[in-house]
Amino acid sequence: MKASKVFSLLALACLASTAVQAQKTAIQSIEEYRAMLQDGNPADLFEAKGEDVWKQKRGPKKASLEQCNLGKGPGVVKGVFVELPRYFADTNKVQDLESRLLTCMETLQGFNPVDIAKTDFGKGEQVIMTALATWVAAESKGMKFNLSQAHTQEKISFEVGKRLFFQRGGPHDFSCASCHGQDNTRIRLQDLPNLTKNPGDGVGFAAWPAYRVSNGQMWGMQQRLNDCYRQQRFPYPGFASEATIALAVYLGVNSQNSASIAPAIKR
Amino acid sequence: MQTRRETLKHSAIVAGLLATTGLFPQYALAAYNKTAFEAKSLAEVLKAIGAGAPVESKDVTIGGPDIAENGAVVPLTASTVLPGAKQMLILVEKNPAAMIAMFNLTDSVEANVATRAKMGQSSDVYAVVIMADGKVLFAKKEVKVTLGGCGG
Amino acid sequence: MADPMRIRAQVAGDKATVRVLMSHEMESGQRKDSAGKIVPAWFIQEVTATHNGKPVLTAEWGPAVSKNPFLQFVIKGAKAGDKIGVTWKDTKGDTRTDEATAS
Amino acid sequence: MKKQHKISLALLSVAAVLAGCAAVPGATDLDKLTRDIVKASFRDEGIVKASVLDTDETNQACSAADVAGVPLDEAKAKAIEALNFKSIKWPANDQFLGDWKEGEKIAQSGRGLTWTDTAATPNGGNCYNCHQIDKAEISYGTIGPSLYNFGKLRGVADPKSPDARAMLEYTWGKVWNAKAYNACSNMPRAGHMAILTPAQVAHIVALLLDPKSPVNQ
Repeated sequence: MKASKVFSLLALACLASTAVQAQKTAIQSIEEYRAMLQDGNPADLFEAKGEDVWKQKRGPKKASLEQCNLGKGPGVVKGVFVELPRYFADTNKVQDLESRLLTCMETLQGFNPVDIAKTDFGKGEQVIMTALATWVAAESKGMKFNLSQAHTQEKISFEVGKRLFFQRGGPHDFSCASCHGQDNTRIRLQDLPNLTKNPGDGVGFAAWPAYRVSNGQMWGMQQRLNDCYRQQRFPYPGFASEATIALAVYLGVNSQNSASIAPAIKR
Repeated sequence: MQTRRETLKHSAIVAGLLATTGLFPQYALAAYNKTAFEAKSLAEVLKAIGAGAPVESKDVTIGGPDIAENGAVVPLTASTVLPGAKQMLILVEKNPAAMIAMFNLTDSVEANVATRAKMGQSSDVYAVVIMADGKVLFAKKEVKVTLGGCGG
Repeated sequence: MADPMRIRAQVAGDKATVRVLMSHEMESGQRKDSAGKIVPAWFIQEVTATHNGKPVLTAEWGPAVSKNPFLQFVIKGAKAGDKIGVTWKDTKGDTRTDEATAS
Repeated sequence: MKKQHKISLALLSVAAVLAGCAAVPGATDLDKLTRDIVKASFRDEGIVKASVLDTDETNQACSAADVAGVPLDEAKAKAIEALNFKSIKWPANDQFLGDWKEGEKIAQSGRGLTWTDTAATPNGGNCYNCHQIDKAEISYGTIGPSLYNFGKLRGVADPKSPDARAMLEYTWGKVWNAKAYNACSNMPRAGHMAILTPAQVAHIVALLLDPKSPVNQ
């Protein structure tokens, strides 16, 4: 009894001097934890499903997506992810991966894009959408981002995306920049990339789609942005809406020359 | 390197084979030990599977993170260097039910298995090895579970 | 029907390290849905692994194995080209078998 | 539904006109286009109304400064701070100090006001997301400065003493409306925007200033 009291007094005395060290150790431990999860990323399951669904004849037109043009010509999948979002002449719009897949599901397979856009994440055709996005992204793993800014619409999207990134609002006055506007900060123990400039290989835009271990869900970039806005206490951004696509252009252009690690595994 | 497509094709064939030979049902476990998976402690689990008293051993290793960023997925490894391991258990002491998984080994596999567990809170985790001679050895370590980010 | 597993079997020397990912909700029976109702337990209970058709490992799992489960084990006396099979069965009686070739 | 369709058509034609130009439009047009896109892209969900984006002068000025990459000029910053300071509601009957134990719970919680929360969800302060507070909590953010020893470092031995009055008022004011002291602070205006009730703000003030609070150990 006495001994333990002495010990706890000693422990208290030591606490102040060791606290800094303990904090560092906690961060190292979290790093170790993340490393342990790298081997065996459940995103593999969604990637396999996406490849399978790409080739399946589906929808009212009973067609596959094998002729889908994601920017490098019909059926080309490798390398498209790191050039999206980009301008497409046939729709006269700047589109990200998911909104472009939606266009292909409409034109090739006969699905109603409005219905799919309205479907909750993780339900019905949105499950297919996420699997497709996961597979398409995986086909560009290790490649460097290289978004075009040649078309006027692509430049406009970037400028709008930048304004959205810094837009403060909602009850908390948050903007994307509140958390992602400075170097070397964290929320709780999560490191926050500075997305106003190039955050580096496999960070931020270059990591999604990703498997979230906290809820066991696979998320595409649209869902990632949607949940950022939820936590910002913003209203709900429509799936494949112009706002989310413009924001993706801003993030993607900032990631120029960074290597994609998607699909990643995240907390 | 095998493609996914081939894996899928193989799976169908294997599933068919197993069905026709009746291999899987025949080999299926005698009965799922419901009592063991509802037990609240290491002692109760061992009682439910008819094992004796456990002894802490340096020859058994429990692998896992010191801190898990998220309790939903905690990678845990159980292994031993001793020959003659028959069963290996992975437990999380403070979960609603302590036992996560029970592995029945054969001579064809190493006494080294890994899986991932859900943890409701920080807790001691155990690797338990039941030897062919009935000895029950264990190792334990603490895993801290931290909170997530914003939005609760 | 459940989605396929992903099985990787890597040979080093005379051993094969097998890593398996399974597509499963692994509902613990502890979780509440948005309406506050308990979501009933639904999880993989039994796992069997085979090496060239011969069972080498079985496992019993509880509901606290993580969603989309990961399993790793090491087969002795394995070489490239060997067939590694895995079968699971869940609490609803659903089952799934997949196979990979060691490389 | 029909209305929404019309809006996006209108946007398309604006975009088409813009695309026809050789150059990207000027900042004023881009600001307008962004506002239109926000209107067309965000909708009500759960307890969150799209109107929460119709934000005040403070946010508008700070957002514009962020986009430009140039901080607000001093006069404008001072004016915004004065505007926010004027809006601070001081506690009734001088009840600045609540219970630090309750304050710790509020500081820990990040709940409330998202579209997955209900109106019944008690709002948290989100404090640990950005600040170190009690040293025992290792999971803290670093967007804001460490608040460990907040009262102690400021020489507050008894927060009810006249000596501590200025610090007591500052702490309340800062939690109530951070923009009263730093125009474009990243910190939410917890009292001003009704994220926290006056009673909750008092608990946070106690967490920071009470000599018995773990913050000041």
